[in-house]
Amino acid sequence: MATNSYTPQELMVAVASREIRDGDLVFVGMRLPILAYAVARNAHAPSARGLFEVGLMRDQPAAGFLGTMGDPPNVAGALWSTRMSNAMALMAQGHVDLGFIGGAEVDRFGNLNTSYVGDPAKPTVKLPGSGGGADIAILSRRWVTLMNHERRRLVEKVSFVTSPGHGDGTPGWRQRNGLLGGGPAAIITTLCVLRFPEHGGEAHLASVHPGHTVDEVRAETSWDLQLADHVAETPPPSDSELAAIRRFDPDGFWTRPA
Amino acid sequence: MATNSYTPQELMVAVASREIRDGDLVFVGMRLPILAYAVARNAHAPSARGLFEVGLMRDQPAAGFLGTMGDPPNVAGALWSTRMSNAMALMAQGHVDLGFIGGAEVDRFGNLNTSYVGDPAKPTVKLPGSGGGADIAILSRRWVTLMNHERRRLVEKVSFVTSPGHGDGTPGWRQRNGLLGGGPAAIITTLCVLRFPEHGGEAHLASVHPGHTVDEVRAETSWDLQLADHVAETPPPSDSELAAIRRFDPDGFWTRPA
Amino acid sequence: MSMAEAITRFVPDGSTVAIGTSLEPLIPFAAGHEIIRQQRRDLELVGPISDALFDQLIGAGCVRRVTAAWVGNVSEGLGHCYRRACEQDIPRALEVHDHSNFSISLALWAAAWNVPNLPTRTLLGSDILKTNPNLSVGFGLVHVGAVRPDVAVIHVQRADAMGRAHAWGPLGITEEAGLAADKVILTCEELVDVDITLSDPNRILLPETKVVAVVHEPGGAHPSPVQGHFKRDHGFYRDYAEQSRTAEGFAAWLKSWVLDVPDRATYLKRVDVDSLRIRHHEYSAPADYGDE
Amino acid sequence: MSMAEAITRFVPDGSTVAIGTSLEPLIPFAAGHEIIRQQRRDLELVGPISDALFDQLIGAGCVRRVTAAWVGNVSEGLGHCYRRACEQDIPRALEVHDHSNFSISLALWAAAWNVPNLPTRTLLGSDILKTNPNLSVGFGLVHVGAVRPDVAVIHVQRADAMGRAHAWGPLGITEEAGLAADKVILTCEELVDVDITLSDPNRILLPETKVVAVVHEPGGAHPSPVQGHFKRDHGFYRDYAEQSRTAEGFAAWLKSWVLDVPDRATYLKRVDVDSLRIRHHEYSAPADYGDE
Repeated sequence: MATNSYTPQELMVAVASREIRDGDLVFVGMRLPILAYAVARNAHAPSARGLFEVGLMRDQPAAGFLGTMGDPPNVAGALWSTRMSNAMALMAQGHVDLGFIGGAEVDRFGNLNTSYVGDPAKPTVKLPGSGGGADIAILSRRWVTLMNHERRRLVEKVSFVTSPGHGDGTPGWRQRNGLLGGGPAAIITTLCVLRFPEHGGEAHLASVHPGHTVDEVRAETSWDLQLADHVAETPPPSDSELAAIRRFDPDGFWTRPA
Repeated sequence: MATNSYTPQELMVAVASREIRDGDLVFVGMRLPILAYAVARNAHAPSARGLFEVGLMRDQPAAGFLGTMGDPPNVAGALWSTRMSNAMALMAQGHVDLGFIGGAEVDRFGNLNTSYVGDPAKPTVKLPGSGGGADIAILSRRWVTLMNHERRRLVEKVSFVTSPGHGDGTPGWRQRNGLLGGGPAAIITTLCVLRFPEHGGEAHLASVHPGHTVDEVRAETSWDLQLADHVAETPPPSDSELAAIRRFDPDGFWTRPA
Repeated sequence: MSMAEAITRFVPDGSTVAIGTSLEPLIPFAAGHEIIRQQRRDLELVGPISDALFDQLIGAGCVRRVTAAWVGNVSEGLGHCYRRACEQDIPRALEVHDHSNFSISLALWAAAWNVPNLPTRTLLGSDILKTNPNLSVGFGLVHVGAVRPDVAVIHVQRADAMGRAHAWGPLGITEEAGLAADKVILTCEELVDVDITLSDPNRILLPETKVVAVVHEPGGAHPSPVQGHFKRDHGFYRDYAEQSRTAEGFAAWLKSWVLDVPDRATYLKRVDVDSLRIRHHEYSAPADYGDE
Repeated sequence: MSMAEAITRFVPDGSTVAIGTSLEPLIPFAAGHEIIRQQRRDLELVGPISDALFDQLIGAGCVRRVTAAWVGNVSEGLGHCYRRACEQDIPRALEVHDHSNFSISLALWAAAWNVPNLPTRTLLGSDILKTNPNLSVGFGLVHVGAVRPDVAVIHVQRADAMGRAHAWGPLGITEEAGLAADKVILTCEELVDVDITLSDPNRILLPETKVVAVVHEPGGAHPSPVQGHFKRDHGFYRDYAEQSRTAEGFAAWLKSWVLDVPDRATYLKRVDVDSLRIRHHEYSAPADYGDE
């Protein structure tokens, strides 16, 4: 399989999977993160475990395709099928090493909006809301966002902070405001990977995906994007990563263009 | 079976069982109340249900002898086997019609002590503590105490209020202090039945058990006991009540003198 | 009890209704459709995330307020009826009490334990605190106000006629919703004998004293999955998302799948049930409740 | 892992230990006796009611503080060692943090959810508020301070070697104790294959990520009952109550039943296990976890 034959979503899944460290307890969100967990578990993180807010813990990825985290293959063979509040208890205790959150809008400090575009009292777009996003953002040790890279999504100021990132970007903002976890570590987009300094602050461009350029990324970002000292090219999905992605999403439900 | 051939404990169980109304959800305590529930369920309260703080709900009394509410016969055929906090949730919502609490010391307002005789910092007697007693006293709609009638138990002032009754006896004491349920309705002793006015206050002697006298009751009570307008004789256990008691306590574990 | 009777008797106009409390599985769609057919109005819907059912009830004009963490279509994205209601007051204005998944669970636990609120650290720093009047901040914690449903509608794998339900798979916020609610309506795949339910009291979901109706409604959760019975009908969710993009499209969908459908049995005749049915059985190891 | 190793590694001096969390059933007596044999000191014991086990640990001098709702002997009454410790500082002074059953549950839920306290209406009007410094009153509610055990010791019917436990019968405060604790030691009647535990993930008691040791210890709960395995040994509780009335009597009991007993297998040889064993099996109806 040639390495150039992958979709942007397949690349995002591969990049997201590399954020999972062996032994991590991962709070797995819907869509691409489910695949990222499966890929990591089959590669470099064989002792990772996944925690799903619906009320599940797993080691092995589900054998069958998942349209949602509550689909029957995700339950069969689970290590724990329980109440949501029990999964949240583990996260509130700091036991979740990594969470994934999808976002509609994000700002330079990683604050995410999945609730309202415009005035919440009369929004121009009503988005679905937090789900577990705010919980992951506030309680997990570190988290990563996946989103399409568009100017209207990477914005100077989000209309509504559903899931707080590094707040106003000042040092210690999260601790001062009582947020428990370390906040966003990276934003994985269709064009690039943005990373945050370890103790919070502003995102910087860490790597650009193959076939894209720094200028293109900046053009599609509403704020004046900071660059890392050395902006790398994002390593493309390996053959084994692609094979795993296609095993868990055989029809390309999540990873092929509509 | 002759009506005079019963023990004081058998009489107390029979009297306690009559406090259970048909359809009641009863928070069943240990010892005699377990038998009282079984007797009532087999007689005048066929649709009562029992809730046990260990985490059980039942309709039928357990088929086998119970040394504790957690014994296997109480689990087999239960309507719900769950966590204690779920049973407490029902009581906190006002769904428990009647609770039973055993006491070591009680005062004229029904305040119960099961914690310390003397100074709690250096008690002369350390009693086992509340268990669910304080919860029943504060949260159930009405409750009843069973105890041996001795001067050292029916006291002018309890050393420690484990399970609050009608407090200082002033009208509205419970409501003013945020207690949810209606408080103690009766004290069933080895000699008599004391009852409280419907909206709280001081206990009065409602009936004296067969073979005992008002004077004897007063002599064994530390405070100046109020009498009902008409002090009745406590109806003895009926033959069917006795048969039920002996069916559920075949060896007299709870109801025969040691 | 029939679904029609259960909704008629126990879900009056203005009710606060918890429904779809296990997140993606076990969503009581049949009950929701009956609520729509009976033209209930001014409901407050309570749930964690809602996978299309809230969207349908909103589009049908039944809903005054949503108290939830997420409303949309889990595999497809946005809820178009939810958007139209919030953005354009179509078919009517909608009040939204935003939550996160954790905070809606705590709101129900507060009601279950009968306290005015429960504290948490989640939502600190989130604008959700600004839009939901039942959330407040004090002493460095968020205080989540109790949410007490008038009724919780819960779909389960099996129940007996006395109201003892067995459900398995992830349970989301079902237990706290049932305990917090004044009344519970159970809808079930299988109506079973008491011997089955009482053989495993630890699997009994809720106290029967909360249950006011048991409705035998096989397939009542379609298109959501039911462990051991049905897979999720992803295509149905996709079609719904496409057709509900416009108000006219939604109206046509609603007429076709709800208003012109007298009951669930008729509805299921139009679904490819065979392709969704789970045929490979995997039974749990028994627990021994022996007592003597 | 052997019981001796589990206690050596995970219950150091000074630990806060939740044990006996299902009230009367499933009390980990074997673990408690090993704690005594290893002469642990300065423990804080956490539980709802304790049916004789706390009394034994207190009498053996292991305990600095008790955080519980009730300490005694459920069928016999008072705990004589508990009395001697509180009344006469024998064998040492004991600190008591009084609770009710509901409030100790809430204290553990507070720790499980990582909040400083949870509110409740129970204990209003009770002098328990005066003796326990972790309880406070404000805004008309009692605020129950979090209690976080270092370790919870939990006896179950079966577990696999990876730490997935199945327990049934009433569970008291076991779930919140396990979730609140930093570490969980499981002791089990049966050590089973992973296929058994994973066949029923809803019956898995706790996340394996909390479990640090699984000890196969059949009969490890004697004299307390274990649904499907053992009846309660009422006579053993009676004998213990009688013999522990005096400090000398307790010392003799302890020597005979704990200190001179190397392990549980030896202990059980002295018990009439046959008369206690449950022989009439009643199996739960299976749940179908099929997914395709």
